[in-house]
Amino acid sequence: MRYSALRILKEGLTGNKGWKPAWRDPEPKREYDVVVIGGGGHGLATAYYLAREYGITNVAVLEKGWIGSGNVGRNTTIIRSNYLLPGNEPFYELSLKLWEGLEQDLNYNAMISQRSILNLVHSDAQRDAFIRRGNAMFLAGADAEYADADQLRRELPFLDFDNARFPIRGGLYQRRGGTVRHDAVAWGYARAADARGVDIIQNCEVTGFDIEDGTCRGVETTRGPIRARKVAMCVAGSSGRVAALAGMRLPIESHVLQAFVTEGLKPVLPGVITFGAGHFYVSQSDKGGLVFGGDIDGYNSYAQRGNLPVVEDVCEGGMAIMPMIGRARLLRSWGGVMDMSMDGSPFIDRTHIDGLYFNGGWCYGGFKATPASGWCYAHLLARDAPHPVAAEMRLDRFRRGHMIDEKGVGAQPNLH
Amino acid sequence: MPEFTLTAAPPLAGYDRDFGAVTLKAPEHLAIVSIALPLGGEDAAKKAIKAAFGVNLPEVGRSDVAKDKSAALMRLSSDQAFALFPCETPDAERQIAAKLDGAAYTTDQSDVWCALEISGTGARAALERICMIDLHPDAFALNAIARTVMEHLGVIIARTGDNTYLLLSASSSAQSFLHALETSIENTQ
Amino acid sequence: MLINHPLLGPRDAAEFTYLGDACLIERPDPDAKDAAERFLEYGYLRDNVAGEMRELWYHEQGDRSWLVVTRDTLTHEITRVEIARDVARERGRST
Amino acid sequence: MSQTNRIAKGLIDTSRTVDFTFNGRAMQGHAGDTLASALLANGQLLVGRSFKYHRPRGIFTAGSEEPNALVHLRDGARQEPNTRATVAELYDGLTATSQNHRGSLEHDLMAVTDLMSPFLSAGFYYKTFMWPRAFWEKLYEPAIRASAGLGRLSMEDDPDTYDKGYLHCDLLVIGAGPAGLSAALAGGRSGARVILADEDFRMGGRLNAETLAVDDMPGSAWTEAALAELRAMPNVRLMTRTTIYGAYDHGVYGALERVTDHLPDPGVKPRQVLWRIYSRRAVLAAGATERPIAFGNNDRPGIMLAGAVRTYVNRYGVTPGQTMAVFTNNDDGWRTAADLAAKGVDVRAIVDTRDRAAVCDVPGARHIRGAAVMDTVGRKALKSITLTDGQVIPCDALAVSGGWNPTVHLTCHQRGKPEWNEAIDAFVPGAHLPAGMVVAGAANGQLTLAAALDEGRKAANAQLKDLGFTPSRKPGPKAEDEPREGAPVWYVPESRKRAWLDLQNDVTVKDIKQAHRENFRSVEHMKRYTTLGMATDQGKTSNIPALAIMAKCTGKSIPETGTTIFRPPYTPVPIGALAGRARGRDFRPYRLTPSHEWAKANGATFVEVGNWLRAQWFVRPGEKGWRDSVDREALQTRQTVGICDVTTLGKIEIQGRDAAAFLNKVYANGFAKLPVGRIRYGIMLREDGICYDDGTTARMGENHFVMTTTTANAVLVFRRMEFARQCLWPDMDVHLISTTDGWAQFAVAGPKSRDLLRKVVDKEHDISNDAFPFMACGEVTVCGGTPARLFRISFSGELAFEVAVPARYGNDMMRVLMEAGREFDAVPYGTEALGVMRIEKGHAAGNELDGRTTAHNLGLGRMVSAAKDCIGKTLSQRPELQRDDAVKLVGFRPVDRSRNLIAGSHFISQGRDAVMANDEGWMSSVAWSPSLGHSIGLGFIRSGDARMGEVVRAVSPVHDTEMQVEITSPHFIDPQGERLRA
Repeated sequence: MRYSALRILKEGLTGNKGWKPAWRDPEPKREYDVVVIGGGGHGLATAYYLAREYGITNVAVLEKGWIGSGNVGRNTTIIRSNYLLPGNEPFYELSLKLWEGLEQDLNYNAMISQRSILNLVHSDAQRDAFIRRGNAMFLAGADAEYADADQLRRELPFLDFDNARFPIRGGLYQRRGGTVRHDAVAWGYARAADARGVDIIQNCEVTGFDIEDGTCRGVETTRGPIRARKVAMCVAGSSGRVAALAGMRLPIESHVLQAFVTEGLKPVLPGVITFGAGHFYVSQSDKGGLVFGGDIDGYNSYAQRGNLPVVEDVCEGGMAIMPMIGRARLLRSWGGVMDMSMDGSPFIDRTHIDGLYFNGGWCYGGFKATPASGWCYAHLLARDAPHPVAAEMRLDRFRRGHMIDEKGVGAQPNLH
Repeated sequence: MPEFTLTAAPPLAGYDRDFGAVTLKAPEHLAIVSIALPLGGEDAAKKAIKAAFGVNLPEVGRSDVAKDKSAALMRLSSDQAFALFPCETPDAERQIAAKLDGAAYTTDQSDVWCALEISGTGARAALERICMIDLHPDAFALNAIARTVMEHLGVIIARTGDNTYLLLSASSSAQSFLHALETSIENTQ
Repeated sequence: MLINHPLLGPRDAAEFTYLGDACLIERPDPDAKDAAERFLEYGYLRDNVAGEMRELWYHEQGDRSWLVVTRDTLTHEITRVEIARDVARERGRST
Repeated sequence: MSQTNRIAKGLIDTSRTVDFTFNGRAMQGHAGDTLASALLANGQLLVGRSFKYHRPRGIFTAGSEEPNALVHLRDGARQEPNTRATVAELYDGLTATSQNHRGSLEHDLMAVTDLMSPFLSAGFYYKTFMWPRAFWEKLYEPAIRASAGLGRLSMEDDPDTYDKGYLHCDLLVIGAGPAGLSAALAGGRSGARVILADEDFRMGGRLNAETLAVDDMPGSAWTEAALAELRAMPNVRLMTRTTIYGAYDHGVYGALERVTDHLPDPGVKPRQVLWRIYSRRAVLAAGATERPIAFGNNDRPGIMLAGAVRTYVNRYGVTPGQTMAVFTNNDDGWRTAADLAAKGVDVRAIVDTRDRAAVCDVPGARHIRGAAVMDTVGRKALKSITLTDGQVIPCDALAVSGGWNPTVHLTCHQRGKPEWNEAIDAFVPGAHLPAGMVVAGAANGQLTLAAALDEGRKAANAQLKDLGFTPSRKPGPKAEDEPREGAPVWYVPESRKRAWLDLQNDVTVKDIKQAHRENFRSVEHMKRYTTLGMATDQGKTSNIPALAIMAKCTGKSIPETGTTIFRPPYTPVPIGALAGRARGRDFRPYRLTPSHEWAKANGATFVEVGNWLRAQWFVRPGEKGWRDSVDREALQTRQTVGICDVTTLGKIEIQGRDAAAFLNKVYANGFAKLPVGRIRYGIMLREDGICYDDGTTARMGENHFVMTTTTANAVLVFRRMEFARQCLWPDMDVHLISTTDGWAQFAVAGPKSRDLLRKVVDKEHDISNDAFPFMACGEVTVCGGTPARLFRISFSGELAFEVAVPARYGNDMMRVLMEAGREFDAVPYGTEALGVMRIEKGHAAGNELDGRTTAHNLGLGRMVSAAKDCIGKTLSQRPELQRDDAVKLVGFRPVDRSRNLIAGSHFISQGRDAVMANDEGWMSSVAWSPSLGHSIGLGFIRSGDARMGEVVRAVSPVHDTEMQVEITSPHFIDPQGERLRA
């Protein structure tokens, strides 16, 4: 069923009774060409691009709960490609380009809104670092713009320019950055993949791998064994647990990241704003809530909830840069489990087990990566060779000493 | 005569303010010397401390007063303690080192810290705003000490009387800590 | 979160800094033949346990001790707190 | 307007009249009213507009679960959006305005959306607005944003202050209704430290809203007696207006106390206090929330939950209407009718979905059995209801009772799942409660008064026994059990009109059915697709009915269909309160250098460096811009002598028999053989082999070293060294203590530095080049006996010293140094000149030590000792970190000397395109060198050390510019280091 204004009109006039399921609920088949473990944004995007780009449609996406129940269902919805390092920047720029055409491609409005993202700068050293980053973005074909404090004062008069502990000296804009209605990404990919024949199987938990002689031949699930020529893990947040079923140890720790939303408000924020001297970033959703977040809680956790010190730390950052939000009320907070990798960057790679592939380690940056992650993972699965923009996102990079460490804090996941 | 002389000006020198139910003041000439117990030499160090101060090294989280009341000892961790005593000259470390005669490692901490004493019936209510340690007398009795964090600043808090607490915070941020305390007192008056 | 410090009693985790898996105590022998391989594992690979985990916390705003805390990463329940120096000695790190 | 609906005294103080305005209209209420009860008293039933369809809405509840009655409270900078009128305490001069309408509340132009509703069903926006692409951001989205949202922020800085605090208790009792009061009494009597917190400004919960008796007293009177007893106990803290909003790990609860929100003039004291309550145990006695029944047009002003009607009647002496009807599926609804009738309100009908006899006698009311309301009439105020049998009953208010849901929210904050209880057809707390919590009373499914009182006491006593307290033998309060039977009805299927579930987000039964049709069947899909339960009330009245309807669609039971997870906060918490004092300049503490006062008095401009404030430069009269000052400071230092406060560098005293061996472990280069009285520069690696800090360490004695770290890494280095000493080498005798704040340290740099210091350092100390050469250190005295430390080190490349005195003398020491230097034209210099000189000298700093660079990159590869192990050594040997063509730190100068280099430029070889594949490195630091008369830079470029003299492109597309730069040695000044050894 194609969505359009006309269809809405027609259905509206007939009591909205003609709408069809956005995706089917098929019984799992006994065998697939590719089984993708994880019905999150990345898994669904992978299945979609396998079908669309490579014509591989005998694909199942296995989801333990309901699709989109992982981090695509709880994040702060930001898209951007403002990275520094060559191992990252071209990948995220591909992702941003894919976002830009996604809705027409999927026939699903994910409310992609390129409202801009601004990283505030509070010191000369920070300015130098952001100029370096902005230039790196340009070299990779992305956009960047450095704004001085005067320009920001004109554009964002509600920021605290005159009484700040860490005065605002400027900021790096990426005007093409912005926000997306996050759930719609999962649903849009699911619907489009389903339309191309992919089986989306909810309430199907993988409980083991069928590995013979170093080759993965399928998975055990709560709904029975499923054989596959290729098995693709795509379970960021649970990577440690799932990989352990295949006997793998990973350069990843699971950490909890909290995020927050306020009650609905009439429009106050034009785009995404991040504070450079504390842990706070914020945007406003189409419904009017201020969506914001900050640092991870800092300890290993699979608990999908956090603690108060980080809530306070984030709100302190918010009041430090925009004291007009004092009377806006925090409505809801939630915690997501992040695959925090050892250098803060992800992996899209084969494993040492033939037929078993790994996608994970997205830290708290997985949402914006969704299209490119699916795109590159599908490429890897179809061609058995890494996509050029994901060529450095390999599991063996630590052995080689080729870390992709955007923050420069080393092998301590909670600092990334 | 030297061509130049130096005048001491510790932060908050002379600060003394009465808020009603709370008094806040900066004690003057409080010297602080750290005493570290050598690994393997703990017993000898404890003996030397006993000899020097007339009391045993207190347990971690406790303080005690020297037998002749000349100094107080605060045990901050298993291998570290502070000796606090009045001393105007900048040679506090030498005085303690001499007393301990090489049985422990010492450093002068007098200028590292800035002391404030908060007292009065409203002291606990004021501290409740910034101190996460339970200061109820059952939980934080006389002579209890704790090293903790208040308003992002490392603080050593000691209960020195029924309604009196000694607070040590870093001297470079003394003004900010004073501001935090004053705000707490004003908010609870 | 509260961490029941063996010497100081329960203290808010906000006084502590977190490092990670207590396996970080077991720094490999730099002179071992396979030192490069072992340092790679030591530096980069983690069990990332979903359940009871032994981990290192530093009482930075307290007595400056490193602690080994046994905590369940699913429930955050803490069942044991030890002085890391003692654990290090038990693991044969005395020189 | 007069208080036409005020019918009785209730528990308010009718002797005190309170003036307020709503949408500019003057009204009156009484002390003890909420804004909602006062609005009702004034007959103001229409109070707001819904989110999506802009439907007229009235007051639906009497508590914090309110979905409809949201207003702007106060005006100007204090305007607070989305305030629930049902919990806003009335005060003299209160101003409130309604939200979310264009034009007046009565005539909202946006109400047209209601007519479009067939085309705006669940998820419609996912299916359109995609063409043409550019229209989304330019046209559709702005329109959606403007019509969405609810209240308005003032856009002004919040003028109020907030505070935080910490409380500790043995027993935290959450909720001061019957169960909570009973629990608190048990706790208080046992001698335990008890905190009793309630979100209301009047404790008592439903005891104030009902006419039930406790211990033969009216419930409200018993409450007063109980509170009097609790107030007299020193071990009990009563906290009204305090919401426990979150249950966190290990018995920590978040609480919000509203201190001045009910005051006409909030004054200067903190508006609200955010408490973190450390409890050993907690009793959750949060009560229950009434649920509605969905039927056609059930959203009209005048339709209200039945329990809320009782609250208004009994507590506030207000009736929502003059002619009432009651629609119920349970016994409880009957009490609303009885209470209304007892106060003389005309109750026309009691419509009971059950075919059974009257529960009680309600004078004048018709009892209509086995029927239901299926439609209503009255756009801005209810006029009549239509029953399933077709009869129309005129009335201006309708009380609806669909049964009660235990308020289990806090039990879910640690991922506990509620369980379905068949007996009461509701979710009750599940087995996995937050550690230390028990649940009592209605929150635990004990929906009668007697049971709640009893369970409150027993729950508390069980907890107290666990904690070692002896429970009091005093008997608990007694009450009679009231009738409580009911038969669940979620939705009246005969309804032909839209039946609302989520009143705020305008989600109807039809939307749920459509979600089911489109396969959004899991509860979370249903919520997210329809937006049910995502409004400011978080679905407190709508979640369960919606779940029941989805269950019916799927043919599953309610528990099979699932429940939703409640997350903190229980009710919304202002960001200002969560931030507390941390805003403006109080966001973080300041650290001031010892010479701060001197600098302030001598023209310093200050800059934030971490938490430190440092002098950036010192302006002299006539200087037009910062460059004038900085050039002068750097030049003068190189010509004669300059003085800079460098106290901010971390100082760590390292003592112990194994101190030297320990330093050998933590530094990449060797320290074991450093003689006493000498200093060495060292670099530190992380275990992954990357360089992370550098500095000098002086050996003051055989077993005593003084280490300096960079300002930024002082804490990190200390932490890592403690880790090394406790966890890696636990039997080394090493002791660390920071003395950063203890010593005021000054760099005295320049050819005249020794001459200057000779005037300050006491004569008995020989500081000649022979006695005190480059990299010497020692304890000296200055100014006639003041102990000091002297270090002969140089960051500027000049003959230089650093002298440290106890911090108390720091400010005066700066004065003394300047006076002693007057004959040499000594200058104070700030961080900017410091930076210029270090770049001229080619020293790496923070911009170069960015956590990704290795000793190899920095040109210091040979410092990583081959002779010993150190932290980071093994992993620093990995192939990518040792590449010959790795980037190397070198110097740069513009080919056109008149141009200024740009930090952050990237390097591209001649003739190549400026694309990432050709990116060879970056410029890390730049400065204008007054000594050389042109711009210079430090940067990293591939194989840089082998490319001296090569000209490359330095591109900065962010500035839309590029320039030709020449690769040079990073040592622009005195490359042989002759000056610093002079």
